[in-house]
Amino acid sequence: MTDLLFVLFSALALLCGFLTVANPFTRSPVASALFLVLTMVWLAGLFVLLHAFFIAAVQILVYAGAVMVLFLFVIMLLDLREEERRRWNRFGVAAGLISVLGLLGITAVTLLRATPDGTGDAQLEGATHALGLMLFRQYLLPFEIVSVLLLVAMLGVILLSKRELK
Amino acid sequence: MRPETLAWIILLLPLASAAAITLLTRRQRRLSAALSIGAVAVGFVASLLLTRSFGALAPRDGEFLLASVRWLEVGPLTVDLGLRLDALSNLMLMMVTGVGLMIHLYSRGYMADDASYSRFFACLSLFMFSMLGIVLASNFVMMFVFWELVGVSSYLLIGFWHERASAADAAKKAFLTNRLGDFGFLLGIILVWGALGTVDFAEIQRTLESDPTALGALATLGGVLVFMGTMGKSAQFPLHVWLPDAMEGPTPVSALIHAATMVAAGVYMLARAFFLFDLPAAWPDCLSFLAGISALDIIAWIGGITALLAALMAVQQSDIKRILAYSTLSQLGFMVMAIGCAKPDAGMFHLITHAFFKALLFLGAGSVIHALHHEQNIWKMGGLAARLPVTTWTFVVGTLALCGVPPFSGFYSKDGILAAAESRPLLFGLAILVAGLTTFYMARLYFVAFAGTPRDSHVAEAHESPGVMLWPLRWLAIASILGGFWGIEHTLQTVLAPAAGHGAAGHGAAGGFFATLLAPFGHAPLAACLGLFATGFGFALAYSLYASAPAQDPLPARLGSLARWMRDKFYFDELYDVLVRVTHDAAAAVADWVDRWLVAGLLVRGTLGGVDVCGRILRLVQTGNLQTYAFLAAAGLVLVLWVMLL
Amino acid sequence: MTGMHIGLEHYLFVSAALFCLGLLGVVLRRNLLVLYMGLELMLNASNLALVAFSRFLNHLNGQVMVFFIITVAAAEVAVGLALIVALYRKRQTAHVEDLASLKL
Amino acid sequence: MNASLLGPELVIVGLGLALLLLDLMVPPERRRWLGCVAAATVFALCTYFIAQSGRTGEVQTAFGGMYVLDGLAVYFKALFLLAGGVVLLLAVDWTDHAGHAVTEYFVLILFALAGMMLCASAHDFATLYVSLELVTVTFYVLTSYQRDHVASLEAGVKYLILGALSSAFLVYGIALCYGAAGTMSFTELASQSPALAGSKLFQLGMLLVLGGLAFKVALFPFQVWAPDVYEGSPAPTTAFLAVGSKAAGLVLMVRLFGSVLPDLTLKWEPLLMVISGVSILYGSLCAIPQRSLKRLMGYSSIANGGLLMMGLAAASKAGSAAILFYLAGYLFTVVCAFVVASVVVQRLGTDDLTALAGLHRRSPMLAASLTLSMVSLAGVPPLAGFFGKFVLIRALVEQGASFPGWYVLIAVALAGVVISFSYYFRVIKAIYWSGETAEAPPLVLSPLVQAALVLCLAGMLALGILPSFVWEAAVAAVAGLRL
Amino acid sequence: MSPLIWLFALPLLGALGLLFVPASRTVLIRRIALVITGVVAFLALDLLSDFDAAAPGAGGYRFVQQIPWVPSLGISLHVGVDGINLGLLVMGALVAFAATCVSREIQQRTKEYYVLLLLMVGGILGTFASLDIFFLYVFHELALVPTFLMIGIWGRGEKRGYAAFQITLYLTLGALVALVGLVALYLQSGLATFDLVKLTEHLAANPIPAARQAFIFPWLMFGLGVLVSLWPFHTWAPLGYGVAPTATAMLHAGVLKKFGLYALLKVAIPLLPEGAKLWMPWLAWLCLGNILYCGWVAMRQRDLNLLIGNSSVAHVGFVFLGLASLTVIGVTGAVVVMVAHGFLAALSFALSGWLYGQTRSLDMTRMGGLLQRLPFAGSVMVMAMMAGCGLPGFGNFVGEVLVLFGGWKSPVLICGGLLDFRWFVAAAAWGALIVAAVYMLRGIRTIWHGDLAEDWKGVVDPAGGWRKMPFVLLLGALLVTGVWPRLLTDRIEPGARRVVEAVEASRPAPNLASGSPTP
Repeated sequence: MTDLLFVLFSALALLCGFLTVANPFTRSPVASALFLVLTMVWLAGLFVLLHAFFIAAVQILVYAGAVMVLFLFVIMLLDLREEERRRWNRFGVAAGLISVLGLLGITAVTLLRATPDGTGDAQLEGATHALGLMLFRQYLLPFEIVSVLLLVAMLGVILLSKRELK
Repeated sequence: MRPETLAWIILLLPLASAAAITLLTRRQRRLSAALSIGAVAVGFVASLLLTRSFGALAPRDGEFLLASVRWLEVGPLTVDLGLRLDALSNLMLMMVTGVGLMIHLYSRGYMADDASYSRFFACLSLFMFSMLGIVLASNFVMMFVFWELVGVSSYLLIGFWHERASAADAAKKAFLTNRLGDFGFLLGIILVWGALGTVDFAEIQRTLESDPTALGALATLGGVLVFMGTMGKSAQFPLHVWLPDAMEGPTPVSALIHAATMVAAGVYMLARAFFLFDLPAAWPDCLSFLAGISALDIIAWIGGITALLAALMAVQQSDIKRILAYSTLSQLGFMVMAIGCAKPDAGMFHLITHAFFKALLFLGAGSVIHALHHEQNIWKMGGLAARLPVTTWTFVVGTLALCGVPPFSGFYSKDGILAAAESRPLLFGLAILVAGLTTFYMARLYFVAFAGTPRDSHVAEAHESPGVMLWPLRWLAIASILGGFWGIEHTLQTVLAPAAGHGAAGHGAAGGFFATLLAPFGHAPLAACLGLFATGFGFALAYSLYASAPAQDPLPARLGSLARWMRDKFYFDELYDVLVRVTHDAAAAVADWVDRWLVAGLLVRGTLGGVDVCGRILRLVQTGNLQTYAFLAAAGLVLVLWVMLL
Repeated sequence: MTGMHIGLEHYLFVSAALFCLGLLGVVLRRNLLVLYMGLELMLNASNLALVAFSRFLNHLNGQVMVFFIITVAAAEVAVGLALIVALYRKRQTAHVEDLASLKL
Repeated sequence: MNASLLGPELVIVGLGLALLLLDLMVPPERRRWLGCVAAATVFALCTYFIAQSGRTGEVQTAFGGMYVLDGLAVYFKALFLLAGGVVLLLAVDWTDHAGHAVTEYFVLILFALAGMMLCASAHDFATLYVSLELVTVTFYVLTSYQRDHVASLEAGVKYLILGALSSAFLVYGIALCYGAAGTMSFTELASQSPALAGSKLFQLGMLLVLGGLAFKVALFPFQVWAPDVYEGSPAPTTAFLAVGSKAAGLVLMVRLFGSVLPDLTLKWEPLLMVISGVSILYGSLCAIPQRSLKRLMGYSSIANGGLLMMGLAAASKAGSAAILFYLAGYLFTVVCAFVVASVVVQRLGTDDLTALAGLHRRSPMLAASLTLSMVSLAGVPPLAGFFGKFVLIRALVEQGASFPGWYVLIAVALAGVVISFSYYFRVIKAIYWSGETAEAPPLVLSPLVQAALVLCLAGMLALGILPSFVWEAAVAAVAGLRL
Repeated sequence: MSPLIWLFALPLLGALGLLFVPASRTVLIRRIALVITGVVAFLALDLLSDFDAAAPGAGGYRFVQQIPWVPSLGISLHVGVDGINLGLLVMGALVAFAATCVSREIQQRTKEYYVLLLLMVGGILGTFASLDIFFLYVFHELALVPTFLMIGIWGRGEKRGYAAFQITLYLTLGALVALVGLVALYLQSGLATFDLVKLTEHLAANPIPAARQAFIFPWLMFGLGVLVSLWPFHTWAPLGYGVAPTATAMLHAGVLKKFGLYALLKVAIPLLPEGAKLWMPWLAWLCLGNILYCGWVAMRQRDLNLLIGNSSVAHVGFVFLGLASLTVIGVTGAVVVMVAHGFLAALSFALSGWLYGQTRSLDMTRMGGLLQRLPFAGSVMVMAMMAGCGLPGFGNFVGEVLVLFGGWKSPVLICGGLLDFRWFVAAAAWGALIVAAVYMLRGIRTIWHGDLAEDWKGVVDPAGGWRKMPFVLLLGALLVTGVWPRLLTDRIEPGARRVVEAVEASRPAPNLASGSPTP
């Protein structure tokens, strides 16, 4: 059952991912954004399969919920349609494809050769409680740094979006 | 005064005078002249004084005094600033200072109108210093030092009128040709030092006398290299080309440097270092085809060829000074030949007498030129005997001495040379021929320039030169007449003959005046008679051609192209021009081209440009498109991964 | 289905493929926003790998890391989108080709 | 827990927050004083660190080993603080002329500074990541700060996309490393360093991490962004980017490769050599035809990144110490150049080299500073750059004794340095040789700029003439490395 | 404090001090520079008289002082002189003074000019006073930027930009390559010190393995060779000197350039004897490129400064030959050539500078007969050119002759013994006596002799003692060294002997013949 779900989720995630970046039918950013949302969702499904329930929730909430909405807002705001009118640079596409496929190949080969510890032996249960403890004990420092980071982001967004400059 | 002190005074006074004139008295003409003349006069007196302790006239065999200061001491090389005083150098000292004194005095008159009067005397003094340095040098390096200094003073004096292009060119040519000889000289010195570890004449002589093979396979090569110095300085074939051109200098300079003293330095060096040449022939393997030819052979033949060629060239010259210049060449060839025939005494003897009469002849020519306002073409002269009596009779004395008419000094010295060549029939014949040619061209000169009637208006207005110029003529004439009897020959034989491996008993041994007078006929009758015959024949020929005072030279018509070759100096200048052009100028052109286009161009500019172009091309990567950047980064990373992981 | 057991490596392959898809978006798409989505895809791929590792390594560190990544990514997206908007306001474009005044 | 170690970072962050609050109370015309206060504080803190550097022997950790305070960290924190202080001085002057929202600019610089300092102490991939992101995200804003200038925005977007890309690689790399090693803590990684060096998966991860860090240092293959971003960003940002961000990347590299994974370093020597060689050549070659001063500095930054990388490639303490020393000299030199560039751009409106003509008349101090900075970058004694290059070459030659291939890298470095002379000296030429520009009015420098310049010049000269102190400090700082 | 420190500290402090003098007070600035260089020259002469070659201090050095600088790297400011660097120091100081004297020609931006000049002088003198390899190098580099700026700002003609860059890049390249060699030497010695004295002692006892020496030596040889315009890396020299302002050309061609030779002599050869033996044949070949090839190139030049520049490159060849001979005589001769050529190059460039100041051109084909208008400058120039073609009485002759003598006995064999060093001596003698004479005399002929062109009726000779002094000073120095060479050789020889002995003491390599070539 889980295996079937894995195949389903991952296939859908990859398909949606593909449609995000290289939709053969449309190059509308809105379509891309929507497929990205779908990818996020299927990924969340995979997270569930991995028993990372908290992360799956966060994925839906933050990514699919917040980030993607932000994207859509901006797309609508900017009313972007231009890309469609432009031609592909064949050489660029080929080079890009080759390098990306190369990366995929190398990664795949490396993964094949490597046998990471614990393969086939999934044991960890999604323990939100434990996760919380870790976050606020062991990982307190990064957590606090991230809070500063968020402050910076806020500040930055304000600075970049304020209407008047003075 | 101690002889060493005297020697230092003789050497350094002219230098002091040159320095003083240059630095202090440039504007006071008379004072400059006085300083210069005073220096050489004191030198002359001191040389005479030296004879007391040395006795040029009563020499003691093989002895010398040395006054030296350590000039350089580096590792195994030590060089002294040494003055070697012996009969040979003493004799040379007297000759150089004596003739020099005459010419200095003469110059006061000759150069009186020149704007650079002081500079002239400064250069003369510098020359005297250098020449005396050669004479006194006790080792090869010192000799080389002064050798070069003589070269440069000669350069300065030939180019004295440097604003004249011809003079400047002649000076340059003289210096460069001399440098060719010096190149060999220096290498020879180094070679000898390399083998023997010393440059001192006495030590080398001692070593070589005890072991004639001490130089090993390089013996003859060393000798020939050192002889190259002579070839340059004494203008021996094939480096003879500079001397005739050197006549561009003021006439006193020609007399002093290019007739009496400097050009004789080469011969003096040969005599001084005779021990180096008189060695059994030995060649390194790579030059084995020369086996059996000794240094002396080469020297003799070079001298002979020079004598003949120069005499032939003299026959067809029309410039009075050039005729004398070729005559000088020819006589120098004689001297060298004599030394090559292992008779340094004969060569030196001729050197001394030649100094007297050739200085006399040049000064006489100078007097003529002075009187004719710098007209030098003999075909524009004629009938000078009437206008310039003193000049004429002294000139005649000089001519007779040069032609070897007894009892003038030239007869005795030339006879010695002919006698020396007797053992080599070919050279002997050549020498007799040259003797005849000498008389021919000198008689031609006399007949065309002095006898007959004036060919040009200048001659009619000519006046005899002032006394300050005539007195040196007279004194030199006396010296030319008496030079053969003074015992010079005897002195030289005593000093040099042992070195040449002959017995001390020479043919000029004291035996009364008449014995001396007729000595040549006694010990080498063939040479003396043939020499006289050749002289007579040459005179007769000249008389038949020129006594009738023709308006132009009848000889070219008779000799055809040979005469043209003679007039054009057998095209040596042209040949050398071509030689220099195909060697050095071509090398320079090639080097310059390579430097300009390959090294500076291709290598340097090419590298710079190549790097620049690389930069400009590589920069195109920075398209400004961030997607390109992203791609490049990704592609680079993939490349790295691929190399590192697969 | 075929009896194969889904293990770590399968998750990792999916993650690698997703990562490459994201990269493909970055390299190919010229709309800044879509390009940025590609970047998000790449981050998500990492998240997947981390979670998978976390599960199979049997500790939570990976999940904590994913938490941080999601947070940072959100912040980054906020700033990035603000920047793109600011650019659009100035230049009326969000295409990479139009951003080439700084070059060579 | 030993959270007190975190004091300096807290001070900086607190300072940033305080400034944000004070901004609300201080009238706009006085806000520049906030920057001065910030600079003063930073300098004070820096002094504290320099004073501290005497006792670098002890290694202190906090947060369960996620945060470490050792010699390396202290040295780099001093460096960051120094850079931050000077950049703040410059920022005050810059905002006087060009700025809007003055205080935020200072605050962002402070937060970036905090991020860098945290990088210096990061001892865990999570800390590493978030600290680095703090720096990066802050710089997104800092680079695009002049949003009324298209160039600034374009620089910001480029930095954003490429930065995010490099972050993505970094993150994926971290994920793989985590998977291969089973931990994200450097302490644990260090304990299994030999085994990890053999794991392909770990290597893949580390290569991706290296890529992410290479972006910070502007190294091949992540070097292309530097010229564009340097050119477009505000001068103080660029200065901080060139010094701080680069140093942040380097400290992490030194820590990872020098302290945590020495075995991997030894294995990867050829890779590191190639990276540094290519970076040197790329930066040097592309800079030759360059006419814009800031862009020139961008290429120079790539080349210098390559030079610094040589020290790491040398995989020796001498090499790492050389990096540390070189960075110190580089800090003064580059900041000095950007101070001049900042003033020039503000007053003359362009940073084209031709605009520098006659600068020696208009402001001898600017001209002399820029000249000395170029000369130091080129590596001429008695300035800091020379001694830096000297110790780098020394480290390389030391390795060369074992493997002649090093001499190839040395040759490449020499070629790069020689090429670099041509462009650095062209700046000098542009200043001094140009035709007379008599009418140009003199440029009056504000006291802050003067102070910044004097500080930089003093630093450059001091490090060149009396390198002993800093060199000994650098040697002590790397004493803990496991190379 | 050792007087040697004052020797370079005074100019450096002077440069610093001049920064605070207002730029408008040009006369004061010039006077300060004159006083400083004058005092330095006086100090140097005082050192020369105090120096007693017979009673040397530690390692043969006197006036030694050592101040630690970076102890952990073994770097210290260590000064001291033996005969070799004493000669160079005195030469440098005198040339520096002369260069300051002739700087009257500079009318614009005088303050910057004198600051740079003093900086350069300080660097130069510091180089030759240092006994620490690091400082040796650092002081040399100190003069790099002043050279660049002086050529660029006060240089002549359109090509000055290209020339300044070429000279800078070339010198940098050479210096860096040499630096790599020096560092390799330093590391390889195992002593962790740059102290020349200690290194010499240490390496004499524990030599570096021959293979390493053979590897390190070429870095030094070619790196330093580039600095001294070793063929084929010579083109920067004529080009740079052709456009440089007078004082820069004097200081650079005369003194600074000697750094490479000096370092080769004091560092490379004694510390890497095996490497030296192996590489000297190559050096001998290359130096023929200098002597003959550059001589030929000089023959074709139309610009006086290019002629002097190329001849200067050719002269350097003799130094290389002397060093390559690895004999006491040759090495001593090489140092004498270094000193004498310093004076000569400075004198030549000073004169050409004066000429340029008068005619605004150095195109020889446009000149002629100038001796009539410039008797003083012309005579001095003729003497300088004569010195340039190796006339006795000038220091160059002594040096060149010593080199030739030394070369004749050199144990170095070229091409495995097929060619012996003596051929190189012959070729060098040809270069010295013939080729040099050809271009020098052609130069004299073209510029000074012949008709005076109408254009040059207005040129004037240096008038007054102050204007003549630099020329007289340099010419006098040349004459003194030429007439009384023991002034130099007696002091140099012990140093040269130590160098040669260091080479001889090392294990004989197979390609080195034993003993002298004579039977």
